[in-house]
Parts: sequence; C-alpha cells; structure tokens
Amino acid sequence: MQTSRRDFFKVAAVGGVAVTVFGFDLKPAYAQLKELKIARANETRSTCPYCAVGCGVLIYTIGDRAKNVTPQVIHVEGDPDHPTNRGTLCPKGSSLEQDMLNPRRLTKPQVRRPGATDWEDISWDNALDEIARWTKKTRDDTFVEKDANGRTANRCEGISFIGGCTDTNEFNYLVVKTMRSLGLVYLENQARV
Amino acid sequence: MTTDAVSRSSAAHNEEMVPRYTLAERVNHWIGALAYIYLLITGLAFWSPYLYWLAAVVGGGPVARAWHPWVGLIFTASLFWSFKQWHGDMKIDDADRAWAKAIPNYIQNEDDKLPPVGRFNYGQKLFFWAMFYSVILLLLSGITLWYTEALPWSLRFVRYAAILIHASVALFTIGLFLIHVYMSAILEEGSFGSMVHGYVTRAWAWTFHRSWYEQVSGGSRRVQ
Amino acid sequence: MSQAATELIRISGHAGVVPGAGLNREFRVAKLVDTTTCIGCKACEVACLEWNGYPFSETTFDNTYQTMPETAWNYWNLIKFNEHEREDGSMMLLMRKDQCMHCEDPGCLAACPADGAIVQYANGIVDFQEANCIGCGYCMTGCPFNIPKFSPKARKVFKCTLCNDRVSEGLEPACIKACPTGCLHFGTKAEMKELAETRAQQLREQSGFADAGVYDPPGVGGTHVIYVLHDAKNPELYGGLPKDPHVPMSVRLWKGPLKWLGNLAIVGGIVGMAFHYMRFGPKKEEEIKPDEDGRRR
Amino acid sequence: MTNGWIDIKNTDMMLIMGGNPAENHPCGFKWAMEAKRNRNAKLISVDPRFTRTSATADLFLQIRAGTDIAFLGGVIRYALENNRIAKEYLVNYTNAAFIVKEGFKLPEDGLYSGFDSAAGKYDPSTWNYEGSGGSGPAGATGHAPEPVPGKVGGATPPPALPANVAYDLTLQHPRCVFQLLKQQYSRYTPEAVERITGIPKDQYLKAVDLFTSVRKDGDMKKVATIIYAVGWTQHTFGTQIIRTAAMIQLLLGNVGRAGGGVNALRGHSNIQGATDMAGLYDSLPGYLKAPVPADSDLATYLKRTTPGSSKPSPWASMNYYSNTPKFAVSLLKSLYGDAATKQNGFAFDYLPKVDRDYSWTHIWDDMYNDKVKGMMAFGMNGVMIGPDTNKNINALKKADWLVVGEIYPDETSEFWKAPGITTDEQKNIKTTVYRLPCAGFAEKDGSMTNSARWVTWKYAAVPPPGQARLDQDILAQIFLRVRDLYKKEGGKFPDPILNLNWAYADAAHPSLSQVAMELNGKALADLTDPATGQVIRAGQQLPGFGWLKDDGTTMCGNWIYSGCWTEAGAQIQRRGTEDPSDLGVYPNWAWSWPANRRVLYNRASCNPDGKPWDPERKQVWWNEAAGKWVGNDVPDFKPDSHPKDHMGPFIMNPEGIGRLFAPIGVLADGPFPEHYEPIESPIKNPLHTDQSNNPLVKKFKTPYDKFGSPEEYGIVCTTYRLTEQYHYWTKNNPMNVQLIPEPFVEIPVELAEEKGIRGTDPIKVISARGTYIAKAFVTRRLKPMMIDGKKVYQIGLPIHQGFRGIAEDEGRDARTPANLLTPAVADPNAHTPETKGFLVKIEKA
Repeated sequence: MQTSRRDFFKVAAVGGVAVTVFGFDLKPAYAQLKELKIARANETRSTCPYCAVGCGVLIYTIGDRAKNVTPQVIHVEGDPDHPTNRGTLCPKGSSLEQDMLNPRRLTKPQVRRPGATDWEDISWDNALDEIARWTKKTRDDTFVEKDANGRTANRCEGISFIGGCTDTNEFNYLVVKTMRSLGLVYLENQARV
Repeated sequence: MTTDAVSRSSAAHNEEMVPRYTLAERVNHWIGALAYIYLLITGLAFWSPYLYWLAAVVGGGPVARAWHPWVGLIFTASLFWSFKQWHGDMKIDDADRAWAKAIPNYIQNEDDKLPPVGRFNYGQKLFFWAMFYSVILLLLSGITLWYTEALPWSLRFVRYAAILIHASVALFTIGLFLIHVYMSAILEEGSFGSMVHGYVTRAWAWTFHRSWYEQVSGGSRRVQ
Repeated sequence: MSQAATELIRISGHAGVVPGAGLNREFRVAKLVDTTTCIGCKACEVACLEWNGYPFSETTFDNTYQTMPETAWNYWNLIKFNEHEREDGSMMLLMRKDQCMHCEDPGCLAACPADGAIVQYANGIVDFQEANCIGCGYCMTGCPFNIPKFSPKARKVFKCTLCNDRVSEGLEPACIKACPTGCLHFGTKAEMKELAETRAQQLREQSGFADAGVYDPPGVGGTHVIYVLHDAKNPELYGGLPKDPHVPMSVRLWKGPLKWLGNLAIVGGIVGMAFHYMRFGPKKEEEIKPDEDGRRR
Repeated sequence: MTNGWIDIKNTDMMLIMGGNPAENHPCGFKWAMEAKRNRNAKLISVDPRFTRTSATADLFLQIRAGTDIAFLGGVIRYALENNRIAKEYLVNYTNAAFIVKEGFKLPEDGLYSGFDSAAGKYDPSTWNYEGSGGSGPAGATGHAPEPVPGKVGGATPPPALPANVAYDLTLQHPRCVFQLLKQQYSRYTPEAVERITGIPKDQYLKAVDLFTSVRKDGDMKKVATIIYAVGWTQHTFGTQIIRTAAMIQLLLGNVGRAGGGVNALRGHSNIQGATDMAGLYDSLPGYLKAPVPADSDLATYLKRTTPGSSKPSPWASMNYYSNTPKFAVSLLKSLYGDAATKQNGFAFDYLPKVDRDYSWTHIWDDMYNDKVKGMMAFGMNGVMIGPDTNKNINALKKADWLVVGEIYPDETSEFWKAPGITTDEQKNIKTTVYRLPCAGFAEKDGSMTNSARWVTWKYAAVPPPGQARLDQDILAQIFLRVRDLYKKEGGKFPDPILNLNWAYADAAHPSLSQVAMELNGKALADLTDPATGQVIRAGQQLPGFGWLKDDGTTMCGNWIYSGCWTEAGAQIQRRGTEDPSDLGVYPNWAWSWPANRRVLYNRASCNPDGKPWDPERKQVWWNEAAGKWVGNDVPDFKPDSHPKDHMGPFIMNPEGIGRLFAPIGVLADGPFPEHYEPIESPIKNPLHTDQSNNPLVKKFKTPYDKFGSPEEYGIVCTTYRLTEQYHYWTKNNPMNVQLIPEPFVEIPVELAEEKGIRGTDPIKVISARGTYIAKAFVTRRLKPMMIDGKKVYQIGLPIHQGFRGIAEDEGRDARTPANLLTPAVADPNAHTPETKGFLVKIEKA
C-alpha cells in the first residue's frame, strides 16, 4: 500500500505526552491538515452557464454514481483542460455551487389565476393541459392563413415565445421546431437584446 | 504591679491576641490572592512555552484565555476594595520615611533597631501602592488585549504598547508578589495567621507595628 | 516522532526543538500577485469563500467596489480598490488582492503563546491550527499586515491557509486556480521571484512604469506572497500595503529581551529570597518590654 | 467573433470599445493579458466610464455614450491620411476598387440618396456597384441583371448586384469605394471628433496613432484586434458602429488574421447558439432568411435568398450562399420529415411568413395594443430586460396568459406584484400566469456555443430539485398536448403541427444527443461523392455540410452545425488539448462551426500569392506541391483554388471580398456608417443638425413611449453589468450578493458636489419614463465632458437588481429595475433597443 503525504500528516496529528524541561506537557496536535474535500468525489464536466466565454467547469458531487446515491454538489471549479479558461473561473463561475444548492430555486409548478393576489400550486398535468388549451385557443383565434393581399401567411400572431440565452442549442432548435410549426412569428430571444 | 503579675502577664500578655484584620479585609485579601494566583498561573502559561503546561492544569489554553481577563477583573475589584478599606492606613508619613532609612536593619532582621511604625510599615505601603497602580495599568492594557479585534488597525500602536505594558507590569507584580508571600508567609511568623483568623499576638504587634500596637492596645490592656 | 513533524520549521509557543527546523527538504512555495494585470473581478474572493466554506456576512455598499473594508475571520481574501490620479491627470484603478502574506519570519507566530497554534511548514506556508488556538489575539498584534481576524463566535483567530489542504495534495490554492487573468501565479518562491522581476522589468521598459517593482519585504524575511506593483516606491497606494513591514518592535522586545530579563528577575528573586532566609532566617516576635509597653499612654 | 478567445493572445494591439471584457468576460480577457505579457501588445480602452478593463489599458479615453461612429470614422480618416492602411489587402480583398453607381449620394446632410421620408426608409437602388461596361477603366463587359422579384413586407424589391462589377485597381476613380470612403470620413476630423465624443483632440490623436501604428508605412506584419459587446449593439445605430469597426479592420488588413478580426464578446453562454438556431423572428436555423408572403413557393423563396455572384470578371468568387437551396431543403426535411416532399415544395407552406417587424420591442408594443394575447418565456426575464420596464409590465397586464419557465422567482412571472401595484389593482389584472420550475445548467446535458463559435457538449451532474423538470421535457410535453388537441379537435391549419418530425426515442423526453445528431444531419438515401467516390449510406450521419443536397436526400437541422456529430462520433465532445501551431487553435477540442474552422476568413491571413503576411503566425497557406490550401486551421476557402484564380477570401459574400461599402440595402440605414445622435442626446448632431438621429428609427405611440429633452434631462446615462453579478440571475446567490450588496449609480465627483450628494447617499435617477433609486457611487473615474462647447455629465448604473432577489426580498434596496429608465427605440437593422445612452436627471432621494 502506498502511503501518501496526507497519511503522514494524519500520523503527525496524533497528540502525545512528552516531558519538557520544566515539567510535563500535553503535546498538542501539530499540523492537522484538513481533508481534501473533493478527494473521492465524482467529477462531471460541464460548461459555465453565464457569459459566452464558455468556460469548462468540473462539478464535484458526492457518491460514485452508485444506484443508491442521490448526488449532491459539493464543489465546482474550473476545468484545467479547457483551452479557453484553463481552470480559471470568474466570481460568477466560482459561485456556481450555490446556484445549484440554492434554497430560492423553484421546485413546483404554480399558477396565478386572473385577479388573484397570490400563487397557488398546480399539478404538472393540470398546468400542461391548461397551457396546451390556451395555446390552441389563442392560435386558433389569431391565426392568419392569408394576408391582406391573399398571399399565404400561415402565421399565428397572438402568441409570443421569448427564450433565454443560457439554454442549449438543442433546446433552442426544439423551440424553433415547435414554435415555428405552431406558426409563431413573435419568436424572440435574449440574443436580440 | 506585682512581680508575679508582671511575670504572669508577661507570658500571657505577650501571647494575648489582638485583632488585626476584619473579616471583610481577610475575605477580600484572599479573593485577591486566589485571583492573583490564577492570573499568575495562566499568565505564566502565556508567558513562556516552557510553562505553557500550566494552562493545562487549569483547564487548557482556551479556557485559561477565556477566564484570565475575567479573573483579572476580580483581582482589580479586590484591589479597589482594598483601597477603600486601607487607603487611610496606607498614607505614607514621616514615620515611614524614618523607617525607610533603616531598611537595612529590617532586611537583616534587626527589627529592634527600627523606628516604630503604624498598622502598616513602609514596605507594606509601597507594596500596596505598587500593586494598586500596577493593576490599573494591567487593567487598561488587559482590556486592550482582551478585545484586540475591536481596536482599529489605525490605533495599532495601542496594541504594541499594551503587550509590553501588560507583560512588564505583570512581571513587576510577580516580583512584588514573591516578596509579599516570602515576607508574610515565610519570613514573618504570625503574619500568615493574621490574614487567616484576623488576630496577632501582642508581642507580634509590639515587635513589628509598635505604633499601631500602642494605638490598639489601649482599649484592650488590663486596667491598671 | 513521525516523519511528518519534519515538515514543520516553526511552531508557535513551543518549548524545545522544532523537528523540521533547518532541514528544508522541500522547496518554498509562493503566490505571485501581479497587480498590473489584476482586474478586480473578485474570483479569488469567491473561490476562497467557496473552497473554505465559511458563512457569509452581510455587506453594505460603501462607495467602492471593494467587498468590505478589511479581510474578516470568514473572508480571508479581499481585493482592495484604490482610485489613484496620476500627475498627468490620468486615472488608475489600483487593485490588490489582500490576504495573509505568509511571511518567512511570521510576526503572528512570534507573538503566539499557544503551543502549535501557528506552524510554518517547510514549504513556507504559515498555518493556523485552530484546534490549538486559545484565542488570545496576540497574532493580530504580531502581524504587520492586519491579517489574522478573531471570530467572536468560535473565539479563535482565522486567516488564509494558502489552501494547505490543496497544496499538500499537489493542487494549487483555490484563488490561484480561479484567477481569470493569470494575475495570480503559484510555484516555487525562486521561480515566482524570477517571474515577478521579469514582469517588473517589462513594465519599466515597455509600459512606462518607471518605478515598477517587486514587493517581497525583507523586514519580515521576505514573504510567500509577493506582489508586482506599478509603483513599488509607494506600496501604500495599494490599500495600505506597508512600505517596510516588520514584526512590531514591541513584539520583538516582549518575546526577546523582556522575556529573558523577566525570567532572570523571577528566578533571581526566588534565589535571593532563599538566600535571605538562609542567611537571616525568620523574623521572630520579641517579648514586649514592659517599660515600653504603652509608653506613650 | 471572427476569431476566438484564445486567439486574442496573438495580437499586437487591442481596441476595446463598447465592451468591458475584464468585468464581463474575465476568463476570456486572460488572453488579452497574455498578449500584453508575452507580446507587449497595447490595449486601448474607450468607454463612457473608466472600467476595470480600462484599469489594465495602456490608454483610456472617456467617450460620450453613443458617439462611437464618430470616433471610428475619425480612425478611418487618420489611417487614410497617414498611410496606415494595408494597400494590397485593400485592393485584393475588399471592394475598395469597386465602382459605385452614379447617383449615389453621401450623407453630408445626414441622408443617403434614396430616402423616402413618407415611408421613413431608403430605396437602396443607388447603393450599388456599377456594372462593368460602365465607366470602370478596367471593367469587362456585361450588364447588371434585372432585380430579382420578391418583396419584403410589401417594400420595393431590393436591387441585385451586377454580375460583373466595374473596378479600378488604382483606386483613383472618383466613384470607387475607396474614394467615396475618403470623402465620407473627411468630415470626421479630430476637431469634429472632439466636439461629438468629448475626447480632447490630443488624447484622441495619441490613441489613433497608437492603434494604427500596427500598419505603419503599410507594413503587414503586426495585427490589431477590435473587441466589443453590447455597448455597441444597444444603440439606434448599433449595427453601423460594428460595421465601422469591420471597415477599419479591412482597411488595416486585420480580418482573417490570427490576433485580428472583429470580435463580439457576447453576454450569455449560448447567445451565439441561440442566434445560430434562429430563436429570432427574421431568420431560420443557419442564418437562412425567414420566408415572406411574397415567397409564394419554395422556388421563389430560394430565388430571393440565394445570391448570384457579383465580382470583377477576371476574379473568382466562391459565393458560398449559392448553396442556400441545399441548406433550406435539408432544414425542411429535418422539420417535417416524410411530410416534406418534392411535390409539396418540401412543406414550405408550413413555415410562417413574416411581413413586418416582429422583433423584441414590437412584441411588447403589440401586446400592449392587444394583439399578442399569450406569451411563453423560458429563461427570459422580459420585464427586467425592458427596455422601458413599465411598458412591459403594462403590456403583460393586457395578456390573457403567460407561461414562465424559470429556476428562480423572477420579475416577469411576478409582474402583477411589481412595486406600486396595490392588491386592489392586482384583482383587476386578468392575466393567468403559469410558473414552471425548470432545470439548472448542471441538471441537463446538451451543447452550447461560445462566442468563438466553439460548440461544446456538457453533461448533467445532478437531477433537478423537487418537481422541477428539464426544459426540453416541458417544451415537448406542451407541444405533444397541443398536438393531441389538434388531432382530436382539429383547428386552424393543423398540418405543420401534426406533421412535425418528432421522431425522438422518447417523445415526451427528447434526448438532446438525438437532437444534436439531427442538427448535424443525415443521409436519407445513399449518397456518393463524385470526386472521391466516397459513399454515405442512407441513415448515416453526414460528415459535413458539403454533403447536403437540395433534392430531399439529406436532412439537417442547421447546416452550419453539420459536422458536429458525425459517424465518427460527437465532435462536440472532443477533449484534445494539443495545439501544434501554438496559435491557440486547439483543433481537436470540441468543434467549431463552420467545419471546425477557428478563425473565419483565414485565407486573408495570406497575401494574394498565398503566403502568410506574418510568417511567425502561420494559419493557412497555399501548398503549391499539393495544389491545395493547408495549414494549422481549417482553410476558410475553396481548398484547391489556386492563388492565381484570385478568388476572394470572403466566401460568404457573393463578391468574395470584404465590404467597405455595403451595397443594396444589406444594411437598411446606409452603405457607409454615419454618426447619428442617440434618440435622447444632449446636443444636436454637429455633422448635420437637421438630421440628428438615424432617420430610420421609429418611435412607438403608447403613453409609455416618452422622450426627454436635453433641457430637462441634461445628464447622459448608460447602463452596464458588473463582474460580480450575472444579469438578473446571481442576485439569488448569497456569495454574489455579498460582493455587490446594493444597487448604485456611478456619478462624477463634480456632479456630486454640484448637487450636494455624498457617496452612499440615496439618489433618484429620473428619465422621461421612470425613476430608479439607488445609492450614489461618487467617483473620479467619471469626468465631466465638453460636448460641442457644452459641459455634459455622464453617469452609469448597473442593471442587476430588480424586485425579486435576496437583497430585494430583504428590503435592502428600492426594488427599481434599471430598465425603468430606458427607451423602447431600436436599431433598424438588428432591432436591438437603445439602452446604452439616454438622458436623465438626478436628485437626492
């Protein structure tokens, strides 16, 4: 078995009793090194969601992906292999751990009814059903098949989709696929502003 | 006065007890003394690595650090109480100055060659005042050390002064303390007891504090 | 004694030999902070906070980008922002990462009375061992850089560890890794010194900073955090970096001459008294001389 | 970015303007610092404020917000006058020698030829090249073809470029682009620049001299880069600012070269990808143009959008967009699968046709005017982004429904609880709002494209918290339910919904790797490359967009992403860390579009003979022996085009050259950039007081669209981000809130003294549209300016805080979003609102 330097330190950390010139001495524990908190953590390669440098990040989670473990983030740091950031991160990237462990995260669907002064909870099924119903109603109400000059328009003018710029290419493509097929023209994105 | 009476009285009379310290004075003294001993042990632990083990004796470094300032406050309070009790008796007068000139006699145990002194001799008075002023310095420097973090960085020279003052003054009081203990507990027989039970023999009082003896013996002497 | 004890070259409040003193098997490490490429982004602040996992404290806006006025017990790494107008009227925003300097001759360690509360590893890292800390705060007095900070709750003093948990595993400190511009560097002291000198020379020759130089103050034996400054002649411009830091004279006096004088006095006093007792013996009370008894009455 | 983040390390000179990379892109900015450290590169920072980028600069100039064209126009003038230009590059790689049609007029009075004041737009037919056979001395024969029919929004058909362009390689012809350029910017004297920008002449000349020094006496070795961000785009002339920068880079021969280019920093992790995927009304994936009603069928559409080549006849031009039909048909196959047949024009009718401006500011205006009734917002905080937050809130009040997919409680989902709205008023707001918990970045996989066009895959690390779901699952589930409704109940034109290609293994949980493979494209029939004989079997992933076909035998979601996930595997997951050329190319790390090319237009890094301008920074070069272009990067060129062919390096333009002159309305507001004042400006445009603003800017008519006069609102204000916070996101994050706990307003010391304001005093910033309350940050980093003889103060405020966040919820600030102040006016080309540079007044709160 190999002994690492850390083990040496652990040995050193054990206190003892020794005799000194002037009497007895309860030897304190010298050099108690903290354990490296990510020593056996699982490492996932990801990309920072903030600016467009696209820094590689390593997300450390507890567990070794065994079935009986729910992973929990314990640390995030830069990916030293990533050619652009080479392990560095900015103050936003460095705090990504908190973005994942944030108690402010939304965790359940909610609805605010017309005239209501507060949110109420709603099941996913009901929420999605109601949204689909709204979508169809508004599309059917506002769909323009031919424009004033009788030319094919096939557009839905009553619904707008606005997308953020921190989601994936694939999600964005699915947005274009679904929304264009619904006929949306008010299709805009953070990229505009 | 008959010879018999004289001879009888001379032994018994010499051993007769006169009150020297009130209960309050004794309680206060021992509060102060115990506090000082604690401060000494913990202070010495912080003073020298070779004595750091002393901290372990009183519960370990952090405990010693936590209690040292509080006990310091007790010691300070005790000394202030002493001041209230004794400041009248501690006034330095001409008799003391005369006594001071004869100090070599005192050192050489030639007490009979010393001029008579009152309740406290010049040395005791010096000790008292030295201790009193030291504790003020210790208090001020000690509070600084107690709450180092509260002192702004721009006033850091206060910190620098405080560590030196606290250590040097403490050392000074250790000297005082050693002399005090030596003289009262070892050198001068009967002194120690007086601080325990409050009484001294007439002979002790006559020997060491004759003026005081004469003051107090008046009321308690046999009616002639 | 384990081999690892030889990793220690200094131990605070320690009686007897320090096992690693003089052995120097390892190289010394150092952080290089090039203030001329610092962008004040505070990545180092967050990386430090995140890695060490200390709780947050509420801050308030104080007419500056600076997070808080000074480092705190739970905030070991602070960029100090200083607006500076040059003689030609052009602005400079001087930003300096403030943290423990890891002095070669650490004042905190010199001042510390608690055995093993502050240690210096053979690689130069000065580390607080909170388990041994008694919370006296003397290190705060010993430090010429105002770094160790007291936690009223823990009643201990804390400061940057130079991420010794990472360094001992062969990783770089968290702040170093995060630094986006490479204003922070980590390596052996010798190499960092060389890198710093090269950069300072470049600043002098190419960027018109005639007084650019390296800050590695000899007053504390050099530091394991060194700076490249645009203006090495005026380090005070960078948020109060002392020009010529020393372990305070009073700490030196206290831990040096005063200590030996005091010890001498105490021992001398005890010996003196013993001699006195042997020579003169105890004071005895005398018989009251009757003629003098109540003489004045 | 034409180049990339790492490539900045190769530069000798950086002009950073309209951007603040040190604060907003710190990890990319390292390469600027590397250039400084390793190459002694110089950095010039031009900004309304002394930022943390400026702190590292060799030279800082404080510019009045919105006067960048004046600054850059002056650079062009200086470079032309002092021979700081790349003559050979200019003649061969740009349209400097092309001759412009007679009748074209420069905007000495603020207007180009062809302005239709009634319609408020230009007829760009005079903005064209002279066909050869005209007056070009070296011109060949030939006539400009008739304009291709086709209408955008009922406008006059845009004129087409002549196939053979008249030109004059001596650049002496009075109507050649070079001479017009000289004439256009002759008005941008250092004195004029000082009047407009507020930069003292001596400082300005120092900066311009430094910047153009890379081309001293025409020497081509050194390279300069221009780096910008939304400080340029967010103006009513934003596109033209960027064009001016591009023109400078062409003039100096810096485009295509390592360490050069025009580099947009981009503010969000996948703003590049979202643009590529066309999450914008006016385009389709891969920058194909959105169809208009005049595109009666696919053929008409392709005819309108496929450019014919246009060049001096002896030159060659690759005109890559001549392949548009292949890209478009492959996209339609990806969208509608088997329903897209040759017979039905590959279901071209399914695509909605746009006939007007549906862009961001119009969404809110049309919602306010009761046209838009429903909205879905995914990861997009429209209320905070504004502009004119009040208008957006009041628009949402009129909507029937709003779906917000978010990870934190945001201002958009709680618009009905905005500060100032009472409980009684809430009862009158009839909008139904659904707030759906989405997944954070670490909870989903997929690819993102950074501003260097690197497409990089990421992996999921943890599951979403609570009931939160993956965004793509939510989207799929909404879509599938809508489809079910149309299946069951029918409705308006259900065909595109019912026939949408949704062949994912798990329809309700589409796998993003499957979508990525769809983006790459695959063969639908066996394909053979006639040149090499290589065969791709039906169903196999395509190796790249070179294989795309316009006959329906290939499908590809986004042609520029073709090559990202081939038969060889996911190129976007590659992690090769080798960089043989040491130029920061990293050819085996992830994958960049197009075709894994890292520096665009890299053919221009060589002289016309195919030899690198700087032998120490060799990117690509012509290998005579092999008869092809080779190099350290993938050549952005026809691989076997011999230098003697004189093929232009800008292969995406039909001319094959870089455009100093933007012909035929490529940009709506002029072929050359002209300085216009921001809509709210403290002065009238000193160049032409009668035409102060961009003539194409339209103002909306709602009660919220108010504008302030310089008499009442005398202070120039700009908005910005801080390095410590990310947009409206990290205000939920204690660590970042600790770094910047409260909103503030940076104001100059002199202004503070005038108003009796001390640092940390709460102050009100008031525009014609709203009031923002924050603490004063009194600083010497902002100085008063002399603008056209008038003392003008400039202030700035960060955008991060709103009315939901840690500090906001604790009541630590006034809960006023910065965009309460900004006006809803936009650039006529990019439709980006003008949030950088508007007028305010301040007072103590």
